[in-house]
Amino acid sequence: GDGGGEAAGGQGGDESVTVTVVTPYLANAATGEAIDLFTAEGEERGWTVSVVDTAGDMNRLNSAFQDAAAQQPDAIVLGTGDPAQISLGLRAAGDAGVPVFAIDAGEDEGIAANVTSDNTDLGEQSAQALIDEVGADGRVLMLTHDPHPGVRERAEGARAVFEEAGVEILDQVHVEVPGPVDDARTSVQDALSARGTGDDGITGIWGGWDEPALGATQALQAANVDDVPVVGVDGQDFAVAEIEKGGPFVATVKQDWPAIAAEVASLIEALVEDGVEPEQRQYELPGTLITQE
Amino acid sequence: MMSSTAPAQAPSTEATRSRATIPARLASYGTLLGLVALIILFSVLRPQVFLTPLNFTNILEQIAILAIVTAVQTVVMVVGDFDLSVGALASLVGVITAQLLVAGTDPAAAVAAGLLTGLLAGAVNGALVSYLNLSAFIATLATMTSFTGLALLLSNGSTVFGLPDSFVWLGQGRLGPVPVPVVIALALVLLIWFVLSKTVLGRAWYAVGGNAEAARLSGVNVRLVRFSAFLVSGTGAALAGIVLTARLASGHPTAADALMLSSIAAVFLGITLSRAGQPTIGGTAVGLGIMGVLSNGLNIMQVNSYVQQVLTGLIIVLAVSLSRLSRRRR
Amino acid sequence: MMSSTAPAQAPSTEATRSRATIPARLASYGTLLGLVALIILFSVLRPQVFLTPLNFTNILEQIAILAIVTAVQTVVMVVGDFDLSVGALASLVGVITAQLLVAGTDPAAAVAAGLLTGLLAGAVNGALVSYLNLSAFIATLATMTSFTGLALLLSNGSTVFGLPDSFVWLGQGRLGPVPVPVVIALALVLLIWFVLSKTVLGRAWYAVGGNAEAARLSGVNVRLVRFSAFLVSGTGAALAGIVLTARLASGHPTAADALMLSSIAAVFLGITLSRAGQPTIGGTAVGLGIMGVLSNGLNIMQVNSYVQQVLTGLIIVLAVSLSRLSRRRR
Amino acid sequence: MNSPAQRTGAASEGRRAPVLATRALSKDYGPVRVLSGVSLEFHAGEIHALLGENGAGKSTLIKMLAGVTAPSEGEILVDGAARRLRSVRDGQSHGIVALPQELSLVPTLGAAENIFLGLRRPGSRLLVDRRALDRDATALLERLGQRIPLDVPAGELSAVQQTMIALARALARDARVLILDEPTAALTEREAEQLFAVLRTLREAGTAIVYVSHRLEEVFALADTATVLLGGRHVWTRPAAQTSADDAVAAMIGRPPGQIYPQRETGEPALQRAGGPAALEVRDLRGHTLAGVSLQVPPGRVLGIGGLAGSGRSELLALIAGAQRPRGGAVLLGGQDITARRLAGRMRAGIVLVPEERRSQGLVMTHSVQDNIALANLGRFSRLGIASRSRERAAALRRAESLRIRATSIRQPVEELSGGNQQKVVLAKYLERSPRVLLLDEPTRGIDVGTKAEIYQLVRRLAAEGVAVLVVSSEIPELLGVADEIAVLHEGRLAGLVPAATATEESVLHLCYRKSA
Ligand SMILES: Nc1ncnc2c1ncn2[C@@H]1O[C@H](COP(=O)(O)OP(=O)(O)OP(=O)(O)O)[C@@H](O)[C@H]1O
Ligand SMILES: Nc1ncnc2c1ncn2[C@@H]1O[C@H](COP(=O)(O)OP(=O)(O)OP(=O)(O)O)[C@@H](O)[C@H]1O
Ligand SMILES: [Mg+2]
Ligand SMILES: [Mg+2]
Repeated sequence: GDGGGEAAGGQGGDESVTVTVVTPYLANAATGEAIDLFTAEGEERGWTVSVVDTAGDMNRLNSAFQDAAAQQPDAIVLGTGDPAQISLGLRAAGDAGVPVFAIDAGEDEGIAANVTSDNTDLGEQSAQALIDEVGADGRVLMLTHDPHPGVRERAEGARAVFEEAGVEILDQVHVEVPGPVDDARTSVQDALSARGTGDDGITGIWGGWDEPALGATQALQAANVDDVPVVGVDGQDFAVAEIEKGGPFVATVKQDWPAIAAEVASLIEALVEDGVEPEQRQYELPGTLITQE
Repeated sequence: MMSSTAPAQAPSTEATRSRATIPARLASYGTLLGLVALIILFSVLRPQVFLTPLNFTNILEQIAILAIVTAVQTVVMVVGDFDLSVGALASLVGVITAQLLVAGTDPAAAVAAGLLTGLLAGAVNGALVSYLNLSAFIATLATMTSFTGLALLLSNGSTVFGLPDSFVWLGQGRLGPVPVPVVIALALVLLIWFVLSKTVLGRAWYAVGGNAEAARLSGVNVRLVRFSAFLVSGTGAALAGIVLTARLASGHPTAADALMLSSIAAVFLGITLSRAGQPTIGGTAVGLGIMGVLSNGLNIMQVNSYVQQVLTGLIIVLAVSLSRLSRRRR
Repeated sequence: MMSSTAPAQAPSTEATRSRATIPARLASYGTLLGLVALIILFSVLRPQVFLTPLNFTNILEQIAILAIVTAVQTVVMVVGDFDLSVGALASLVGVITAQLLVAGTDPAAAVAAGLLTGLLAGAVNGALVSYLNLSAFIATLATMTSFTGLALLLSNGSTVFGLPDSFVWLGQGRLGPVPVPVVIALALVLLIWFVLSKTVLGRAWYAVGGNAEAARLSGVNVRLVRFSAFLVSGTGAALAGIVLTARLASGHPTAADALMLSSIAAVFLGITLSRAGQPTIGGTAVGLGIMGVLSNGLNIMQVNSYVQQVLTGLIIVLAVSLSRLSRRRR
Repeated sequence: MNSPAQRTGAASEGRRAPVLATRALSKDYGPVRVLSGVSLEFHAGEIHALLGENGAGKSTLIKMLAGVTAPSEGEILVDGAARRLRSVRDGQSHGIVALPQELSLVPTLGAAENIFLGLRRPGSRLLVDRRALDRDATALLERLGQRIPLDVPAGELSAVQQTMIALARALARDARVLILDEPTAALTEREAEQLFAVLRTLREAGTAIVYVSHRLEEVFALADTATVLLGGRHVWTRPAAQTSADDAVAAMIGRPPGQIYPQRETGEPALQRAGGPAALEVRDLRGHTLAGVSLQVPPGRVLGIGGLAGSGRSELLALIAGAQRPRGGAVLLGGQDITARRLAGRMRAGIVLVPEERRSQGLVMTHSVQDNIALANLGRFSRLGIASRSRERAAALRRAESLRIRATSIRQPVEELSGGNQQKVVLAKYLERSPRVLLLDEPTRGIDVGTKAEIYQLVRRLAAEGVAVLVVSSEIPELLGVADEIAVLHEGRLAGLVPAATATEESVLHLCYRKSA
């Protein structure tokens, strides 16, 4: 860090730029990947990047913002999380004159710019991919986690697409975190027992992110069901590997983390080194659908 | 002078005792009755689904990993302590094993390394509790934090995947119609049952849990006995972590964390069946049964997941209260 | 006959006693020394940042909500029980209060409703534990599950926001230089300290925790006393949930869940300072201090967050061991 | 009672080497020296009694001999060689086995497992052979004249049965040196006699026995050698034949003894207390053991209650005090039916029970003397719910002095007090309530002779002030000495009611066994 506290702001020049990344969800693989990519981007630019994780605790997230602000870095990056819950932290940063950028969070006055995948788009794309497999008369099970705002938005996007296509949503199952894979696996196993597949049964499964989709895949494989496709969201490595195998896991929508990380880094660079404010409060980058082809 | 006259006082009390305990015993089976009631309830409500052999296998499979952790948690609770680190340790061992496998280690060697990690971690917990006299709660809470940190650090927070099929078999394979995790869990539960009830070590665990001071004054090596319980729980947690990793065909740094509270809850449910208020493997099995049947049954009934949580709490309270209401003393 | 010579034993030895305990006391202050050591460590490593009044205020603010929960958890643990439901209850009350506010309820009325919810929830816990004789662990674990389910159900899993400023002031405002949550926490801690150490109720709590049977035979209404402890913890958890909701300016169904383990950990850290092995408010304050300084200090040192977790576990073990190593008895 | 033991043991055979000896043994707790420079020898085939008032250091000495605590200074010699006993296991490996004063069984385990706990049994190092365990446990208990159900957790057994299990545990170890710290405190005379018979057999077989008791008659009937400790120092060691109980008492308290039992005034007691007379009446009271007992105790009367172990004596008091729910019957105080009231309500009405078990029922062990005394009096020492420390302190100091409670201060935790002093704290706690009806369950258990006399006087004084007193005691002389009248229970029923003035030990005993009614 620069220690002095006065050196912050757009001086550029000799002192190296310091950026603190604060996140409640580092244990989430996608968040982790995005933050890693951002850290790499920053270090390439010669910045000092440190990462603080509060393991899902929003109160501590506010505290972490305060701690970060007290050290006067050049910028703070919120790595996912719900801005509605950290108004206090954002205000601390504002009071300290430290700009806040966000990766995959939400739009908020206290945030100079939020760069994210368009979660609604992710949900829509993945839902469409599932409809392509099961047809318009399909019956799908949705694996959701509403307390996470991003996953919630995806679910809303997906639901709209399903409804419009006339696909029946059998149920929305809340997946527990931690342990989403095993929890999804158990839930799907029981849903298969209760509803069966084929006529009146489940014909497709939509996962709000890749981990529950993986659990659903395993439940289907264990039950020797091969006609119920699964889609996920995030495009994590293990999901891609699973899709390549040609099993039930048929598609995921990859968030373009490298582009998002690069965008945030260049926005910070513009502000800190050239004093250029971001043009928009929210930048939404589309995802890329990954299927076996 | 007066010792010759042996008044038959003692036998008379013996007779009264067995008479006394017949209703008391029935009452103390409340939790078991709770399990039976749940099974009947779900069977009546969804007979075609709930009462099938397939679903029965499903339930067993779903609780197999929890059963492993709970069996060893039982040991620690017999000694009168808790092990809060079991979930975090299982996650950590899962990550380590998965990383070794991905690095090309032979599955047998990777499993052995995982179990050894668990044994060592158990030794750390045991040393803190028995030799440094820390309360088990604070000691295992602290190591839990460290284990989680380590698991995240090693995996860099992400999923480790690409595990060989021979390893994955441990979690997904079957021996005849029986899933391998169920076989492993059953074997462990039987082993722990045997040790707890038939061996000198098991009785020493109970003695220390019943009154550590009395055990010490009888010449029991209380520290060693308590230490050994944590060795068991560390190794068992590692086994659970390995089986879970095989089942998920991937290592996640927090995959097993939820096992901790569930395992303690299952043991506590079981304790209500014990007259002396101490954990037994039989009781633990009933506790596990309640947890497994409840979650499966509610899923099968297609109850909203949030409502499921509300009901789970209520039903646990009901099941336990059943055994208590009729056992109220004074 | 022989009673005339009254041996003046009691007064004479009082003086010697204070001499006795100087090393013993020092040893038992191990955990306090741990806190001091941490403060010195961070001060030396990052003097310009750590040792500032601003940062001091930050630390206080950061632990204020935890302090509220921990103060009431202390009461439950004095009675010899745990309350695992405090975190879930705080979350639930936060959601309820936020929803009332969003629906346009007057802030004072919404806060009162929240506190009342907490009182009722505490009464449920207390009734299960003292009148149905359930173990506190299983009872509060079950209610914890139900409370979480309820919070998710009511909020439909998502964040409730748009709270009026007059309410948000409770969590974000300041009285002079002091954040409001700190004032609330301090007031509650002082109140609990007063009740625990100066009132008949506090003495009864300690007696029940020390030996419930002896307390009963001394004419203490053990059930009522234990029940009252849960009333306190329910209300305190509600207060924490309200302040947290104000601080976050939004209600979230799982926002406060993490408070449970932390509060128990803080009380356990404090117990190491007590000679009788019972919780005290002073000890609890030291335990809170350790947790607050540790997390703030490591953040300020910009330690990788995974490494932070590993270190947190290690440092807690060290702090507690300090007090134990020198106190080992035979 | 018994003919004096035949003292053919080692003592008369001249100076054989002792099996166990101490050399200048001292023990400090902080700056308090509780034992200083004690040198003693214990010989095979000899029963060696340790005497001393409460807090003299007897238990402390024993704990060091058994390896429970480490000495601060001095050494312990086994067969003439200095040994450091680091644990109870160390002690046992040298053949030293102790029955601690505060017996501690594992309450959740049965008798057999308690007896053989921590003992390596040949042929079962790993596996438990339950059948052999039960067989051997039954045999050991039979030696003590006991038949105890083996499948009942020890915590649910009566005090006597628990003591017997603890004794069987000590016997099971085949000790060369057997140390018993007040083994008869909880026993009635029948069980005590059974124990003495076993001890005599062991002595003949060459065991060295160290024996602590406050019941001096039994000590002098049993012991070959007696040692007196005073304030942690060794006063003297003499062959029992060459000394007497009076000598011992004089040495124990540092001055000549007085009379133990108070002179009873003849005629009606003076009833002048405020609050008026409060006669206690019990009608057809029934509980687990108690099968319908009716009694009347007028104010100023001391009613002694005798009976065998398990005859329902403790239960009678518990039912009167409201500590236990009756299965039937009524309790009346001053003519008013108070059966519906709970313990706290009856306490407010003036009925106070001093329970039998000091550690599990009487005290919060980690709390101070003052806090324990205050516990039964919280309401009286407070205003508007706020406790008055100064009043608690004043009361505690007063009681500590009048009962001669030996503690470093009234703020010392009671767990650090000697057993007898703990018992005094229990008494102090309940006496502070100024009862109108006082129920005493084995009040002098573990209390030294000097203080016993004071307690008896106190009981008489309270009676003279109009208090109705019920005393349960397993020591018949105590009943004869302190009571006006003695009620004897047998299997939950009243076997007889005799005036103490005309009763004898024999006649009371006969009632206990119900040989005559
Ligand atoms: N852990 C301890 N800490 C401080 N003082 C202690 C401790 N244990 C015993 N003492 C003190 O040592 C002294 C001797 O106690 P000890 O138990 O040996 O007496 P005793 O002769 O066995 O008395 P009693 O007849 O009442 O059993 C007492 O004054 C007691 O308060
Ligand atoms: N079946 C039973 N269930 C529960 N408690 C019982 C039962 N039988 C006896 N008790 C309790 O055991 C205690 C001791 O019994 P009791 O009053 O007969 O003993 P006692 O005559 O005082 O002899 P001692 O105390 O020396 O063993 C009493 O409190 C009584 O209520
Ligand atoms: Mg003693
Ligand atoms: Mg009795």
